[in-house]
Amino acid sequence: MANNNLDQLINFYKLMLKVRIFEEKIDWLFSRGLLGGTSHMCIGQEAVAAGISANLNLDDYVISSHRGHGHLIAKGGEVRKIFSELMGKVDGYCQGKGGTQHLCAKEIGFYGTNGIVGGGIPVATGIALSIKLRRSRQVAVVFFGDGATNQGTFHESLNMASIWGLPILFVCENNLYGMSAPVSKMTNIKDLARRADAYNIKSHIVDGMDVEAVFARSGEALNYIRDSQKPCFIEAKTYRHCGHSKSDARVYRTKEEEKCWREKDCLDVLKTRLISLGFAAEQMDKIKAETEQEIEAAWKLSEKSEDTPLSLGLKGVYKDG
Amino acid sequence: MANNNLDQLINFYKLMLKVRIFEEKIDWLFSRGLLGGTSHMCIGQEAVAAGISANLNLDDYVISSHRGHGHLIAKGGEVRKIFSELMGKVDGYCQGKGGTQHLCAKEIGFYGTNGIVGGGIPVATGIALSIKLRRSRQVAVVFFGDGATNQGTFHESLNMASIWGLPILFVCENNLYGMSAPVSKMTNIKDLARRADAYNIKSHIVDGMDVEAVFARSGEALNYIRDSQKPCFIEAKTYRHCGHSKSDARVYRTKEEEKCWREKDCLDVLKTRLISLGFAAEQMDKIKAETEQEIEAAWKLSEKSEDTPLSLGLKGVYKDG
Amino acid sequence: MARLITYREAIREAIAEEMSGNDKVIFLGEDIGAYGGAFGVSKGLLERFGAGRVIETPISENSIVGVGVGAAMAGFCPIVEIMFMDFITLAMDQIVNHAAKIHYIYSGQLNVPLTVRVPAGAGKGYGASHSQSLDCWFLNVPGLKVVAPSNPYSAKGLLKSAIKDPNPVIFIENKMLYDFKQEVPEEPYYLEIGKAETLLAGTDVSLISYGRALHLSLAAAKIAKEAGISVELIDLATLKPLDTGTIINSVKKTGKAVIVEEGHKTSGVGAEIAALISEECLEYMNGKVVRVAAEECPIPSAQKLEAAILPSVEKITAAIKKACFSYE
Amino acid sequence: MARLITYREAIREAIAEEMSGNDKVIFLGEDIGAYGGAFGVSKGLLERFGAGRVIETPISENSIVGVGVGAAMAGFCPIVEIMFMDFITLAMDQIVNHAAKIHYIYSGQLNVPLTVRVPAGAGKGYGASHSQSLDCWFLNVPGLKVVAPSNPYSAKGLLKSAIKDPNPVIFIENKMLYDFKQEVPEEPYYLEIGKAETLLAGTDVSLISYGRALHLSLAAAKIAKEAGISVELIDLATLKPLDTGTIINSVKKTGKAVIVEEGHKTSGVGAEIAALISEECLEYMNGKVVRVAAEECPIPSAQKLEAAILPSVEKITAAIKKACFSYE
Ligand SMILES: Cc1ncc(C[n+]2csc(CCOP(=O)(O)OP(=O)(O)O)c2C)c(N)n1
Ligand SMILES: Cc1ncc(C[n+]2csc(CCOP(=O)(O)OP(=O)(O)O)c2C)c(N)n1
Ligand SMILES: [Mg+2]
Ligand SMILES: [Mg+2]
Repeated sequence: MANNNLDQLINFYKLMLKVRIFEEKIDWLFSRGLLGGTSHMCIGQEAVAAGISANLNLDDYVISSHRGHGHLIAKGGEVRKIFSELMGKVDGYCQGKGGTQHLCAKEIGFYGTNGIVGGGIPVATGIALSIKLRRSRQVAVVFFGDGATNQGTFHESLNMASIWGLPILFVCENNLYGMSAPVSKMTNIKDLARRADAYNIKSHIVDGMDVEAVFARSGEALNYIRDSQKPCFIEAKTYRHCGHSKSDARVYRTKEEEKCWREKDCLDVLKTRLISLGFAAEQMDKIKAETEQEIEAAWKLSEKSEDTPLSLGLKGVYKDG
Repeated sequence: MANNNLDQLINFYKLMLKVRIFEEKIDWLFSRGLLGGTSHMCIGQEAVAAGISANLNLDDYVISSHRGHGHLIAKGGEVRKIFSELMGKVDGYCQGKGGTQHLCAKEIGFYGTNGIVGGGIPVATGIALSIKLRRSRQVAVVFFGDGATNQGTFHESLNMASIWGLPILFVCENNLYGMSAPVSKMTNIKDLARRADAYNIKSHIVDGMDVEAVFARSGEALNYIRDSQKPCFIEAKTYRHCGHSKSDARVYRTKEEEKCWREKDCLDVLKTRLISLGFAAEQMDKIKAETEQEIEAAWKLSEKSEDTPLSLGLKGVYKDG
Repeated sequence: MARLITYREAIREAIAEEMSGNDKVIFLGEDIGAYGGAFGVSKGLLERFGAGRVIETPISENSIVGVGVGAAMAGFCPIVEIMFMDFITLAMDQIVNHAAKIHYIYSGQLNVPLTVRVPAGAGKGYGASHSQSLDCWFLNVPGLKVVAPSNPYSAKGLLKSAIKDPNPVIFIENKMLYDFKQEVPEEPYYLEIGKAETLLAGTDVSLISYGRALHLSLAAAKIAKEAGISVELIDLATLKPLDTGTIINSVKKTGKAVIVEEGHKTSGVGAEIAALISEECLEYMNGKVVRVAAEECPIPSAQKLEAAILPSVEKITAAIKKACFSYE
Repeated sequence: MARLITYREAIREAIAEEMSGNDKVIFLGEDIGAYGGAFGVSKGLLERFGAGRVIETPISENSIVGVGVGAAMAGFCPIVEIMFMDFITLAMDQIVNHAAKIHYIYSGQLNVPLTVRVPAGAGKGYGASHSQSLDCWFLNVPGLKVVAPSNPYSAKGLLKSAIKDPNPVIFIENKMLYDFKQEVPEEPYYLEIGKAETLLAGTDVSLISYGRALHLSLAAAKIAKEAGISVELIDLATLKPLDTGTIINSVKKTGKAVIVEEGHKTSGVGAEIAALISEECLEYMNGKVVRVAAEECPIPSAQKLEAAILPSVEKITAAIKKACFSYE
């Protein structure tokens, strides 16, 4: 049991580190002008996706937001295919047609990142409806931000999920800001979890910087959903250390605040925990080095792979019937 | 004080009776094919508009829904102008351009009925924003149904009203149905007032069949709004005795339920109260007779007035700048 | 065996047949259960298919469509009813940014076999928020198909095809046509999306229309015939993809065109057809192209005003004459 | 005195001047404060006018516009920024059923002096949900005005007029133009909404465009000139009401037309212009009408794919040749 736990934590460490290093690479690529378009990194928030996805089966659905690389990797996504997608390569998840905000990996139940804030919430609700109609024991998990909770679709969807009894986990990653807008100015309540009460949906608040806590709480929530066929809501309190997207000077928050959250960084919390469990610091360094290599190798592969040819890239608007 | 109270109640009686008889006349006109289009009557719900509007000044704003004749009359609207509007006459409130769902009477602060369920809520919020910016002591009152509370605009607007501290009273007339949909099936909470909690908006639940209670509670709420410059929410529990609109067989509810609410009819409640205060039954009959005459006379006038000529009716798409 | 049924019944039959034939077909909308829908289209379907498949929704248009999109991505074939086309304004995000794009942006991994049924059109005095024909918007959205049948036969056959289509289809019904009757076969049939129908063959002028306006056009064609003008009347039936071949061939033959729609003229459906003609048929023209559509004004509630701004047999007749006789 | 400023600065100046001149002008939108808006347009406005007039909103597009409508009805002149035109899909109800109709349906009792600013267009690799040009929808909505300037001078003058206009105006900015510089007078000025500008006079073909596509058209016109084709280049600037006189007179003169827009072709803005030509200029045509627009495909994220589906100088040049030389 203790060993299992340690293994689990090491897996979390590997996964979160992979996401972190991947996102840092993306950031670096943008800063060097090596990537076009835009990208929303989840640096700081890795524990949320990691902790929740560890409770999911391959056939459970994840529906994500604009800040979705971590969600995809946690569900089993391959970094090379994300790199390639961002580079417009034919071996990208969507052949470059989608890009960072429209990533999809059907075979692992990842039903898409989404460029419309709040756009994925009703879609996920519909997917949950499909589960109910199929009477399977799957769940749908939808990730969105604090900002998205002010969108009409949030309200409409939670209501429907509640009245219909749908197997869906609503995960609000409250990272304190919607772009530049502080959640404290854009809502007038302390905990966004309270919003779930308006639909009689059970909710949990969890420290999103503590992957163990996220894992435990979401495990509980997911069991509740599978058993009761009712929706559940998790508010994960978290923080993105990086800017909103590639070019964000972060004028809307203070360096002190950032520092304070850096000190609670989810990877550091996990490291401390691992050390307390006797896991060697050198081991961690080794994992880090391996992960860096893995990401670099993936990047190299993507760089070398073929641009999506026009003949392919402009096809597929309609499915042939 | 007691006398004032009696006068007030007699005024309520007159007003509510006027709305009732007006709406019954509309119903009758439809059943005889004398009116085109459609119409949503508020028979049964008269006490809500009456009780609230008695606390309003002429320069306070009322924004209404599709079921708005009562709101308009309570704010001081003329029945003849409503008849005329429904008949497409040039002396209608909007020259027949608007019709029942797009009635407006700017001079008495009535900023429109609205054909889009939930559509008036953000509009009212914007009007409340204008009050705040002008720093006047006005308020905006917006009426909507239980069904409208599931619309995204409801959520978005309550949130904005709360974070900005706007002088607006949200009035949810919970008449148990949105068209044919029972509120108990379309939401999963007992009291819609609980939804206000999600925005940290103060709320009241009031018996919408009791005009005195509505008057007292909304008076309180309006004072709170004017003093604190914060929004407030009232859920008025009420019932429409009539169908949703002109042609509704009401298959979605039982005769027993209807009977039970008939027994709580707001006009009967008020009558009993007036009698207990020593007001003579004959006096009430006299008021009724007078009101019937008034409505009939208004109808006659409307019938005789001129159809809106095309030269006028198709103009005014743009305001000249 | 054919029998006389209404447009309303034809639509109901199409839904019922598809639901019977495929248990992945589900039906979502406001008041579609006991109430039978605002226009009585869905009467009896709840009783027949149960609340698990005839799903009554709260008043939440954008998310109703969104739920349909999600269910479609996960293997179902949802039919979503938006009570009045005017309310589709609330659902444009889910239709345009989600339903229409998912197959392409996710590179074919997922598709959205969703049908959105919308009663459109004016004529009942319902006023500006309950009378619009917003058809043209959807023509500009790659990834959507748009169907707008004018009669029970095409309504049934096209709706069945729409439900079976693996792509999102906006299915536009005209509320003035619900009581219109026609002979419709008892045996199930499908009609191909993307085909216009030439209702009257003619040589002088192509009269191109669809939906309710088609019926006005038919009446005008008869009047024109009496005046010695041979009208070729085309019912578009599908608006996207447009049957450009049928349109172009007809106009090349007649050299004149009148296009009639119920929506507003500026940038309407007729604009696309007139543009097509201007691109493809210029050298064949020996008369005018004339569009007939609703005047540039929100739909008034008063029925006399309403009638005045809508297309009419008179306006179409005048347009036919203009197309034929005003060319110098 | 004129100085070189960007399209971004021109828009900012227009907002600032109107806010200075009329304290009823307020500005609402997401991240328009300290952040300066997604495209930096509003930098400095919060500091200058305060949080009472530069009002940062939650992410609630439909209700943000609705709040703008309400404030406008009650005497203010709100400018609402929708961060990307793609998100206007969420606000169609408030724009179409409310803003556009209120003056008419309430028979002139109220009006809606609202300006909705929307950055539109592709070219930055943002993908399908952040790159659309949905301009044509709004042309079909009576009660709206639609403006889409191609340069700093017209952006400033037209935005000032839009803010002053007592009617709702959709003000379409192109995000690829924000850094485009031009000489703009220091003195305040207004430009009339509804006027196209003839940028190049010519005799062989009318090249009609607006927004970013105008710049591509200008480049194509220069290439055509070298090939001996005299192009008359028209910048529409306002899309609704269209300056039909300028279009018709030009096409009557040249007898050929190429219409270029960044949005999709089917039922796009170009369709209305081609339709207008087909109705008004048929007998003057001695060449083709050709539309150039985005291909029938959602905007791909990969920049090479994106570039391939958008209009380009090459495509426009080819269209000019087609219009001039393919007529038998
Ligand atoms: C409908 C819509 N409005 C606005 C945007 C622009 N935008 C992208 S992300 C974002 C902030 C979202 O905040 P939140 O939901 O808290 O997620 P976070 O970015 O913090 O992860 C905004 C405003 C958008 N993409 N979609
Ligand atoms: C956006 C929109 N959706 C649907 C409708 C059709 N409709 C009109 S009234 C109504 C029910 C509204 O219920 P509720 O808000 O409870 O008000 P009530 O009719 O009970 O007064 C519906 C569905 C509409 N007018 N607008
Ligand atoms: Mg956030
Ligand atoms: Mg109700």
